[in-house]
Amino acid sequence: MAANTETMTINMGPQHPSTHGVLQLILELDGEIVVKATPHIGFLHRGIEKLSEHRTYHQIIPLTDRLDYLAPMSNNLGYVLAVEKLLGITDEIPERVQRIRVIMTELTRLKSHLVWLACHALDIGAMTVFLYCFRERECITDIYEKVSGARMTSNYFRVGGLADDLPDGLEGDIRAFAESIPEHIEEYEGLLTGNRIWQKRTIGVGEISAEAAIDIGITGPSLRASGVDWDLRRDNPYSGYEDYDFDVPVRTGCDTFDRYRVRLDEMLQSARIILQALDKLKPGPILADCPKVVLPPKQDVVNNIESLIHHFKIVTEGFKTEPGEIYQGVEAPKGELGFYLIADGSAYPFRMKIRPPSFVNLQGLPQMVEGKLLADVIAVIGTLDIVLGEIDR
Amino acid sequence: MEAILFYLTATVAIISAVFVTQCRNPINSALNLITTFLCLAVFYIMLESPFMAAIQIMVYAGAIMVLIVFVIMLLNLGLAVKERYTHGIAGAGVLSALILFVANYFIRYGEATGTGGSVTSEVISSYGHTELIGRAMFVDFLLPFEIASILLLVAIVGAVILSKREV
Amino acid sequence: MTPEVLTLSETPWLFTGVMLVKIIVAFVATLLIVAYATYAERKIIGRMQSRMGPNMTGPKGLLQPIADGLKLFFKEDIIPSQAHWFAFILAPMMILAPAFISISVIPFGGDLQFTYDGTLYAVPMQITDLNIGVLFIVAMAGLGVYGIVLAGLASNSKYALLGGIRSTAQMISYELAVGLSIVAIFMLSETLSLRGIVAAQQQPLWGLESVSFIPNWYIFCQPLAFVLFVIGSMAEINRTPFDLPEAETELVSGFCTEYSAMKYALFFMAEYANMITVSAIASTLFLGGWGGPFYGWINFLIKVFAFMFFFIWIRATFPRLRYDQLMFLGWKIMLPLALVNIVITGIAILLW
Amino acid sequence: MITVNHYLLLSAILFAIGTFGVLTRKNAIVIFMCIEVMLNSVNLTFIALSRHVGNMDGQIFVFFVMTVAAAEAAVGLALMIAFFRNKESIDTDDFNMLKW
Amino acid sequence: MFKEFAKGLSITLKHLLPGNCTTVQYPKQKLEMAPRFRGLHRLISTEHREKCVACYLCPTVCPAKCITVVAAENEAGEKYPEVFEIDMLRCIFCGYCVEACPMEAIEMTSAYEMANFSRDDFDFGKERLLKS
Repeated sequence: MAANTETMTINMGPQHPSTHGVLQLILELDGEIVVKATPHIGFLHRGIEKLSEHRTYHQIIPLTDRLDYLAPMSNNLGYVLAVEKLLGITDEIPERVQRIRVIMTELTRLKSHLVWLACHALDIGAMTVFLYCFRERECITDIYEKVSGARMTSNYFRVGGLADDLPDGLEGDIRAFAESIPEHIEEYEGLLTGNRIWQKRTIGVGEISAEAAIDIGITGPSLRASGVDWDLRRDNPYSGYEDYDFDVPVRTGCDTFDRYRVRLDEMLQSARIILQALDKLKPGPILADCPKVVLPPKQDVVNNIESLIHHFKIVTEGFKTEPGEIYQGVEAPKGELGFYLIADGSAYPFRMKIRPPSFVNLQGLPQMVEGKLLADVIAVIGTLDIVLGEIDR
Repeated sequence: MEAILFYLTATVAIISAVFVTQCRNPINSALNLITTFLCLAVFYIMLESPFMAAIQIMVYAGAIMVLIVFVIMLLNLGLAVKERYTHGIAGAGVLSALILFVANYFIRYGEATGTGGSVTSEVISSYGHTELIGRAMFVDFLLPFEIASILLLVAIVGAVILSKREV
Repeated sequence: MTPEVLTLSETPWLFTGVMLVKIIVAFVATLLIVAYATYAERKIIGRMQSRMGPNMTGPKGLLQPIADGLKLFFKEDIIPSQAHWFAFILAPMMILAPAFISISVIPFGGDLQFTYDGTLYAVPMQITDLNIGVLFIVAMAGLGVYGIVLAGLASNSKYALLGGIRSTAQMISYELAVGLSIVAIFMLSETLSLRGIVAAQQQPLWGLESVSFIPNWYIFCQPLAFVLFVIGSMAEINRTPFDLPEAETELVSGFCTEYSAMKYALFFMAEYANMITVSAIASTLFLGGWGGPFYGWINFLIKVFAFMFFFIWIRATFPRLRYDQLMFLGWKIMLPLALVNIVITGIAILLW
Repeated sequence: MITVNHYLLLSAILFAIGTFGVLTRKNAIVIFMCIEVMLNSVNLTFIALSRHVGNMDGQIFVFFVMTVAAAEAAVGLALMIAFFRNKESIDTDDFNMLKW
Repeated sequence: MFKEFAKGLSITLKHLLPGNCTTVQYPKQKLEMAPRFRGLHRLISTEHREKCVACYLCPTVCPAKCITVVAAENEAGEKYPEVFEIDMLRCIFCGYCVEACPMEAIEMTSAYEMANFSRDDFDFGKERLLKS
């Protein structure tokens, strides 16, 4: 008996509760089994790469906030490091700036992972974890607000330094928060890790081998859960990461459960790095000594004609760079975030190419869900931790 | 009181049975069939057989019809009806009318006879219908009962084999 | 003086009046519990998730269910143009009716005695005591599936269809396990009447006079059946962790994706009415119904509310199962366990 | 007063309706449902007569009819699904090959 | 298996106890914004005029191009903004205008409730910016 079966095409997204934004998935289902999954992207395309070609290097920083809007500081860091490399002032960045940048990006990693855990758990049906994670995330947004003035789009890092120093007393807040992280993670684990339903829903779901992951270009926790020990913070350190003592969690299960465990371990390591950085934090300048690049202090602008001229020049024209090409990758919460800049000597980048981790990780999705059930698609979208702002740019 | 209930339910049963045969959409047929079954359950209660009524709802309405609706849903037959009738509509009408006429003749001029038993309304109310059924089934009809269960098993195996993807 | 039992043939008007009062009381009480179950669920889950729940409408948000009801009542009622309109309208009613009908056979208290016209009458606090009570409930649970199936089918939406297919399969498979777990109960009680089952649970435990303060609740001699019943009924009424038919993160809203306004509200009422029914059945079959330290129906309500709190608590804590795992649990774990339980109960009854 | 003859007449009517449906419809599932109507009318006869003569045997037969109906539903619907997979139709006109 | 289920249940039950609620009753109870909060803009005024000298740095640096300035001279021969308008629908609240202003004539307040009924209400002119 020849069995020709009809498949059912189902349009999942862009308006669907668990596609994490405006991802559209065209699923071909045979019963509840996914035969083919085709992601369609582009619903959140804002042309950030093209916009950057008409902005000065300085004006691009707020645009990068809006790439991965769950981890704005990591995007800021990647971008300013790329521009600093282009300008050749990487070595002139003061130590305090580097320490604060590390603290803030690790807080960002915590923030991003908290949202990931919240949404992932909600997708699988454990809705209480969602609120608990957002409770902790609220502390980080408070810190963001105190530091930069905005709760999400921080726009805090500047080429050559920071927008402002840490406000008084914030170090204590950050320390208290970082110290409370293990306790909170224990709470999440109590609700999820040992729970048989959670394990059944995640173990063996969305498997991808190390070879396949490398072929596709998957980075970040998803790669490390497939047994590849690769972390840019350790293997290609930037911003003073070589000074800190931290572990890179690696697991070999290749599945959703291990990606979950890797991210939870990473949160603990982030808290460790934050505490170390706070210990090493010393008073000092928060801007590099490059008058052609960084804005002079406000009191100088009014009192000193030379500063005033610099101020006007930097604000109106921006700063010019040498022609050249540069690539800077950082370990963003979701994987390797790269900025590739081509400069033609003007105050604007000739071309800026962003390598967003979510975009590349999303390519693993069809491979991970085909032959699995519809409910696994949700789990896999959650475990990949995609943010459409970054995918569509 | 009883007569009113009887005629009311009978009317509903007949109308819904007609709709079963006449509805364009199989789903409507199925819904009407469920109504017919529920009416029959009411008759069983009126005949002092509450256990049969419960079984009627559980087996017919609760299991067989769910299966049928499920299949209609799976095959998405909502719009799959091309033509409603075969050419034999006249013959079928004649045949059905004949059945009805013959049955009517026998009912009117014959008399229902059979081996009289001891089960009266008093026995049922004192002893319980469920107990009577249980006694009859597991004492007098034990062998047929076992054969019926084997029949069901065979049917399940057959259904599984038939609906498997690859044979 | 032994009280008389009211019958239709001897005192028709009194009988009808008492029946009407009982029906109205039970129906209104159920509706009120349904309304405030939504409130309680939101409040309890809110607190468990470290937030407040509704607290703006009325004192402590107590008028919230009424506000919700009003809002849903006045919303535009949308019927999709490609939907099968008859089944689409019928579906919410077909899911709600069986849930409420099941309430009618549940005893919520002992006899209420009153004197009328010089005669002492006893009225059982139960709308009607069928001698096939348990079967009736199982039959009604079987009818409940139609609402969801029709909703899924009539909406003419793929998500609703998937939800409908899921729930049909789920309800059919869990009905078996639930039904079989109840079988062990009436093997012990030797009656199908719910009133008889409750009466059988009022004796001391296993007839031991030394521990006469422990009642002979069937939870003590049938713990496995109790666990199976609770898990199975959670699955049958589509509560988390078995809320696959309406799994909102997977199927948007499952079978009620296309519903709006009052029809949508009816689905929700049905869900909570089912929850009440299941809690009431569980307390009747396993926890001695109205028996306990307080006055009849108060005990019963306490037990029902405890079950409902448990269901809500579970919902706040656990993730959702997957379709195949649900089927696996139903057919390969719960059904054999229920059968084993019946066999063991049978052997135990034969031996003692 | 409702006698057994009323029930017998009612079941005769239902049986005739079912026969008509079986003979005239083309959709296999509808035919199947009409057969169920016929079976049910027979069940009603059984129970009515069983009550009339005061014997439980008729009601036991209803059980066996239900068993057969359940078995028939399982196998029949499985056949329909198998057939639908091949022909994309369950019209009886398409049931015209002797083998699948 | 049952131990883990019980552990999860105990965590949620623990949160049910009073005192675990983290909700802020927003419209009734408002949080204090941080001093650096980047909310609605404000033009700072001296006794008789605004501090702004219409140097066009803020419209130049604005990445969203949401500031319109038209300069004019008053009787004393001082430059002042005849028009100073911010389109709040375009504004991304990055704070660059504050950073760029050499006169410290513009700052950002902690006002964040800016909902309105028509698009025109989001064009904040000089008067509204001075008052806010």
